[in-house]
Amino acid sequence: MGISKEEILSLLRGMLRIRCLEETLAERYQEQEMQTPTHFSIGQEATAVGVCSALEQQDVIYSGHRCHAHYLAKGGPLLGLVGELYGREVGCARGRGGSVHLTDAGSGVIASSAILGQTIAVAVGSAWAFSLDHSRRVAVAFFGDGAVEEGIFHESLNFAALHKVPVLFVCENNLYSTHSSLAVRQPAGIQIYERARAYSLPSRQVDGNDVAAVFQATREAVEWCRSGRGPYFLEGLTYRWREHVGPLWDYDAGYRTKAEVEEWMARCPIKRLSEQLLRDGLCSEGELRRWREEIQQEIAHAIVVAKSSPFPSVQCLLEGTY
Amino acid sequence: MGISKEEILSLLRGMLRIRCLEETLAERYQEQEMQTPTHFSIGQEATAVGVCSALEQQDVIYSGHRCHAHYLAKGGPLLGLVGELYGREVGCARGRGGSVHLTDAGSGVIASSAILGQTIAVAVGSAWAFSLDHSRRVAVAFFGDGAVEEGIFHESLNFAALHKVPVLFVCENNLYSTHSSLAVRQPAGIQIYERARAYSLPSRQVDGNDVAAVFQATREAVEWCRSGRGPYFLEGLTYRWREHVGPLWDYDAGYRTKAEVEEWMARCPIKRLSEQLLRDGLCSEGELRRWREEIQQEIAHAIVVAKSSPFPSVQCLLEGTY
Amino acid sequence: MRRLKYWQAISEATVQCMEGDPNILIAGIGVDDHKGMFGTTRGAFQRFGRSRVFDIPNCENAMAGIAIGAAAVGKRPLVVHPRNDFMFLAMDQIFNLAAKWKYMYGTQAGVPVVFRGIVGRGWGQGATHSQSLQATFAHFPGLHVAAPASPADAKGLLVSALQGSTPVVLLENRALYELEGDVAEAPTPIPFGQGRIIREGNDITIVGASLMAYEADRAADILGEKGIRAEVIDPRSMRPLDERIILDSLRKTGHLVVADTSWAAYGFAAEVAAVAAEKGFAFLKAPVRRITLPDCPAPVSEPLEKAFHPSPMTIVQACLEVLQSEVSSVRGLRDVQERFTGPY
Amino acid sequence: MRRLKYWQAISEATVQCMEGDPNILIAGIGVDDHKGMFGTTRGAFQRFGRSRVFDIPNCENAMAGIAIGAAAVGKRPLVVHPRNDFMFLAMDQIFNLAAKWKYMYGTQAGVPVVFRGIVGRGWGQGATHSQSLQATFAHFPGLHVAAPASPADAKGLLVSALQGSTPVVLLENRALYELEGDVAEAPTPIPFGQGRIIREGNDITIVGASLMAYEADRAADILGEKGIRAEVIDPRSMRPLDERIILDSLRKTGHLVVADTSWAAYGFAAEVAAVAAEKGFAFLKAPVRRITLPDCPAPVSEPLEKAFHPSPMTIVQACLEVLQSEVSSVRGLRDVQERFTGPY
Ligand SMILES: Cc1ncc(C[n+]2csc(CCOP(=O)(O)OP(=O)(O)O)c2C)c(N)n1
Ligand SMILES: Cc1ncc(C[n+]2csc(CCOP(=O)(O)OP(=O)(O)O)c2C)c(N)n1
Ligand SMILES: [Mg+2]
Ligand SMILES: [Mg+2]
Repeated sequence: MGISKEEILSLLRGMLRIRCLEETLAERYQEQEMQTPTHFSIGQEATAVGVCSALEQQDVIYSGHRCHAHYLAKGGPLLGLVGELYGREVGCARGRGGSVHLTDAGSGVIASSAILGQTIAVAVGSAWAFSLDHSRRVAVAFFGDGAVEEGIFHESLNFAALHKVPVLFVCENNLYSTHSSLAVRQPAGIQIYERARAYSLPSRQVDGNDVAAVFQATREAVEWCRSGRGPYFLEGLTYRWREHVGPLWDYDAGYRTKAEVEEWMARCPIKRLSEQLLRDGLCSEGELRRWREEIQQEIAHAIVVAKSSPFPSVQCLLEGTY
Repeated sequence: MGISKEEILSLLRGMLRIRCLEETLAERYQEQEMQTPTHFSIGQEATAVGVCSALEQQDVIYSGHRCHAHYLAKGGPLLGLVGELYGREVGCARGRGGSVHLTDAGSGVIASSAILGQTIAVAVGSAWAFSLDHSRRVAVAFFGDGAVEEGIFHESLNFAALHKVPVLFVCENNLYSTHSSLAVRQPAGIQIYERARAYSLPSRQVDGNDVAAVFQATREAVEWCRSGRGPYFLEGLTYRWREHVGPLWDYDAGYRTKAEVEEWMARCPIKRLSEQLLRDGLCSEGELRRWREEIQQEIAHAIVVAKSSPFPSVQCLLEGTY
Repeated sequence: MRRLKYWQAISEATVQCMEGDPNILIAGIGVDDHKGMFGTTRGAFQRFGRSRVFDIPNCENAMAGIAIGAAAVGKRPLVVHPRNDFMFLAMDQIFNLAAKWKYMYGTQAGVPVVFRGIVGRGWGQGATHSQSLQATFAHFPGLHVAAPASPADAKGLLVSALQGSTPVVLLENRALYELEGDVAEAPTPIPFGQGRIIREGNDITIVGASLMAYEADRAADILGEKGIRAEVIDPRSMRPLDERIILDSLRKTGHLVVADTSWAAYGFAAEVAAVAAEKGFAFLKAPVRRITLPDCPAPVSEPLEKAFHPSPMTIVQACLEVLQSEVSSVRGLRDVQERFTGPY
Repeated sequence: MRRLKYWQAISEATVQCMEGDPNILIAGIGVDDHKGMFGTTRGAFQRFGRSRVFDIPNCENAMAGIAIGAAAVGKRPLVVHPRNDFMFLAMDQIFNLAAKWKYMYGTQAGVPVVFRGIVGRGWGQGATHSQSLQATFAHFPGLHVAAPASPADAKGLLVSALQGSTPVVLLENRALYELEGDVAEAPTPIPFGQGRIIREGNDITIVGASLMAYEADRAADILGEKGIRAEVIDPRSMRPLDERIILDSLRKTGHLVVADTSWAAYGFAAEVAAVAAEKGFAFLKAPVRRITLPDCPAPVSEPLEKAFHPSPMTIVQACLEVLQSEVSSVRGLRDVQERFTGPY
C-alpha cells in the first residue's frame, strides 16, 4: 500500500503538533504551575503518529508514563491534556490523574499509567473482549524498552498469542530506561522484536523516526490483527531528547554522551520528513509556517483556557472513589 | 563423555529408591497420618536423578511443589523427607513446612516452595552470589512447564543471561499444569526450550525419561555454567502418572486419557533402564531384587523412626518466626 | 427455603448472574476442570461452556490486568484464585490500577472486575496456602472487600459484586465450603457495608470475620449455657465496614471481642477495635479483646496447626475474661472443646 | 554532634555497613546513576563501584527473589525501590518467601534481605507514587518494618537492618529527605521495636508514623503555645511495635491521637488505637482519634493534593477536640497553618 499525499501531510502535521505542544509545555513547565511529574516525548513523535494514524477511531490504545504523544496522535483533545497538566477540572482526568494518567473515551485513549508494563496486560484484556465479541476493533499497547523486562510483558504476550487476540504491541525502544542503557538491562545478542517470536508472534523492527515506515508497518500489522490472526509486535527504534522526567536537557548527566543525543537529533523525524516533502515538492515552506502558526495558536488558546478554568473543588475530594 | 558402569548403576539405583519411597508414601498417605498436600513425582524420576547426579555436593538446587525426587536425588536424607511428611520434629523442615517445603543444607537442597515460579528467581540469586564470589558452584532451578508462564520466569532468565550467572534451569515438562494441557496455556508453534533462546541462552530438550541422556546433557550444561559462560536451559519431556496432588490415579477425571497415561507408563524410566542393563549384562535380576530389598528396608526403617519420633512441641509454636 | 452448601450458593449465584448478564465471564486456573474450583464454577461451565468460562495460563498479574482491560470495554470478568495467597502476584493491578481507576482517570465508569480468592485451612495447607488477606485488601480505597461466612451471604455478596460497578475482592474460607444454610432462590444482592446480626444478646458483642463469624456463633452457644448472652455480628464486608451495626451493639453490651482468621497486628481485629476506641468509647466498659492467629506463619505439623487456629473455646475464654468471670468456674469447658469438630 | 540530612544519614549508614561487611550488596533501578537514589546510594557507588552496587533491569519480583537467593548463600542484599508502590510487584517474594523462610524451613538462618522503599509525596506524585505501605507490610509475621522519621533514626535503623538476620522493609518518606538532624558518626544500630519520645508531655499523647512524627512535633509546638503539653511518640518501627512506650505515655496523659501517612482503615493508626483499646483501656479518658488520609486515592491537582495530606494543624485540631477545648478559642490558628511550609 502506498501513502497518499494527504496521508503523508497529515503525518507530518500530527508530529508537528505534538512537538510544538511539548516544547511549549516544557518551557511553561518551568514556571512551576504544572505540578505533575512529566515525561516528554520530544524526538519520539513518529511512532505515536505513525501507529495511531493507521488505526480507526473505534480502535483503542493504552500507554505508559510517556504518553502525551500517544494521546494526541489518537485524537485526544489538546485541552484535555493541557488542562490535566495544570490540574484543572477540564483536564482529561479532571485533574485527578496528572501527566501519566491520560484518558479520552471518545477518541479511544483508554488509559495510560505510571507503573511499568501495567497496561500491556490491560490492552490484551480489551483485545480479548473484542475477539470474544467478534468485533473488528483492535487494541494497541504502547510501552518502552524498559517495560519489556517486567514479568507482565511475558505473561501478556503468552496470553495474547494463545488466544489470538487482536492486540498490537508497540515497543518504543529509545535505548534507555531512565538512565540505564539496554546493555545493563537485557542480554546482548538478541533484539526486542526477536524476543516476541518466542510467543509465536509475527514481529518486526522499524525505524521509529521514520513516520511513513511506522505508518505502513502498522497498517500491515493492524490488518493482521483485524483479520483474526492474533497479535502483532512492532518495535520502533527511536530516542528521547530530553531528561527522563522533566523538561530539561541532560547531556551532561553522564549516562549518555552529547554526541549521541546530537546524532539522534540529526535524525529528527519531523526535520527528516519535512525536508523530504519540501524536496519532493509535496509542501512548501509557507505551508509549514502556516501550520506551525495554527498549531501555536491552538496551543496558546488551550493554555489560556486551561489556566483560567477552575481547579477541582476541594469539596469533591472523595468523589469518584466509588 | 561416556557413562561408566558405576555411574549408570547408580542412576538406576537412585531412581529406584525414589520410586519405591514414593510408592510407599502414596500407599501410606491414605492412612491420613501425613497431613500435608503432596505432589508425587512417580514417573518423573529420571530428570531429578539425571540432573542431580551430574552435580557436585557444593552445588545447590531449588525446586517447586513437586520436589521429593529432587531432594532425594541431591542427597537429602530420607528420614528428613519422611519425617517432614509425618509432621515430626525430625523432618527436614522440623514439621513446619510439609511436603512442599523441603530443605537440607548439608546436601545443597536449599529450598522448594509451593508458589509457582518463585524459586526460579531464588536460584538465580544464589548463582549470582556464586559468580560474585568467583566460586565454582552452580545453582539449579527445577520447575514445571506451568511455571514457565509466570512473569518471574521471564524476569529471572533475563537477569541470569544478562549477568551470566552459573544457573542451570531445568524445566520438567510433563505436559500438564494441574489439569490443563499445554495447548490451553501456551501458544502452539514453539517449544519451551526454544523460548529460552529469547534470552540468548543455550538450551536443549532431552528425553526426560532417559536418565542417561539427562545425565549427559546436564554434565555438558553444568560445565558450561561452571566455566563462567552463564546460564543454561534444559527441558526434559516427562510425565506424571498419578493425580496432580495426592496419592491416587486419575485416569478417569477427564483431562487426559487412560491410553495416554499407559503410553507414558510404558516409557517408565526405571523399567527402560533396567531392561537395558539386564540386556547388556550390566546388572542381574538378583542385583535388582537385592537393591529393592535394601531400599524397602531403608524406607520401612525411616517410617518407623519418623512415626515414633516426637511432634514439634506446641510450646514452640512461635519459635523461628524471627 | 432450600438449604444449600456454601459452594453451591456461590455456584448458583454465578450461574444466575451469568444468565442475566451476557458480559460476565469467568477466568481462572482450572475453572473448567472436573473439580470446578471446589464445585463453584462447575455449574457455570456446564451451562455456558468454553465461550464464557476460561481456563488460563499461570499468570496472576497479567490476568488481573486482562480482566481490567476487558472490563474497560464492557465485560464483567470474574477471576477466581484457588488460594488468595496467589493474589500477592496480582496486587499491582488490583491496588495500583483497578482500585484507583475511577478516581484516577476522573471517569464515570469504573472497572467492574471481581476477584474471588479462596482461603485454605487445615490439613497442612501451610504458610503460603492459608493466609487471610482481608485487611491487606481492605486498607485501600476504591475496592469493595468481603468475606462471606454463610451460604446466603456467599450468594448475596457475589450477586452484589457481579451487578455493581466497583472492583471487588471476595475471600472465601475453604473450611466453610461444606456448610449448609438457607439460601433464597432469587439472586438478591446483599449490599457491601451491611453487617448481619447472627444472634442478639445484651452481655457482650462478638464480631467475627469470615470463618470466625461461624466460630463466634458456636462460642455464643457455649456462653449461653453459662447464661451469658452474646451478640454475634458478622460484618460480612470489610470495606466498607458496617461500623453502625458494631456500635449499636456495643451501646447495648459495653463489651467487645473481635475474632479474625488473620493476625492481630494491622488486621481486621485492629480496625474493629479502633472503631470502638474512636467511636464507641463511651459505651465500652472493659478492654477490647482480639482473638487472632499467633504471630507466626502457619505451621504444617498437625499439633502445631491445631494450636495455631483459634477455636470457639478461645473466643469463649476471651469473652469470660472481658466479662471478668472466673474461667475455671465454667464447668465442662474442656469437654465442649474436645467434642467440637467443626466443618473442616 | 554533626548535623546530616536524612538522605546523607542513609548514605553514611550504607557505606559504613558495607565497609564492615563485604557481603552487603546494593541492587536497584538506577542506584549507580548521577542521581544516586536521591543521594542515598551515591556514596556507596563512589566507594565500592560496580562490584557491589548494581543497577538492575525492571524486574521487581525476580529481584526480590534474587536477593533472597543471594542471602541464602551468605550475601546481604539491600534492594532499593525508588517508590514503595513498585513493591506490590514483589510482594509474593517478600511475604510468601522471605518473611516465612526461617519458620517454614525450620532453619537456624533466615534470609537477611533489606528492602528500602521510598514514599513519594507532593508535586502531583499521584495515586500510584505516593502510597505508604507500612500497615500492609507490618501485618505479616517474619518481617521487621520501620519508617524512620529523623536522620539519626534513618541511620540507626538501616544499620540494624544490615546487621540483623531478619528480612526488613524500611519505608522512607521523600518529604523527609532534606530534613537535617544530629547524627552520630559511629554506625550504632537502633533496635527494631523501640520507639522514641520526641518530646515529653502530660496532657495528650500523639503517636505519629514516619513523616507524621515530624508533623506531630510541629503540632505539639502549636499546642504548647496554648499551654497544652503533648507527648509526641515516634514508634519508628511498625513491626515489632513498641507498645510499651505508647502505653506508658497513655498512663500519663489518658488521651491519644494517632497520625499516619496512610489511610485509617486497617492502617497503622488502627493498630495503635487497638493497642490502646486492648491494653491501655484503663488509662484512656477520651476517645482515640485517628488522623489519616481521606479515604480516596491520592489526587494530583494541587488544591486537592493539599487537602489530601493531613497537616500539623489537622493534628492540633484533633488534639483539641480530644481534650474538648474550644477549637475557635485558639487564637491565630489559621496564621500558623499558613506560615507552615514544612520540609517539602
Ligand atoms: C514497576 C515500575 N518500576 C519502576 C518504575 C520507575 N520507572 C518509571 S519510567 C522508567 C523507565 C522506563 O523505561 P522505558 O520503558 O524504556 O520507557 P521510556 O522512559 O524510555 O520511555 C522507570 C524505571 C515504574 N514506574 N514502575
Ligand atoms: C503462583 C501460583 N499459581 C497457582 C498455583 C497452583 N498450582 C500449584 S501446582 C500447579 C501446576 C503447576 O504445573 P507445573 O509447573 O507444570 O508443575 P507440575 O505440577 O506439572 O509438576 C498450579 C497451577 C500455585 N501454587 N502458585
Ligand atoms: Mg526506554
Ligand atoms: Mg507440568
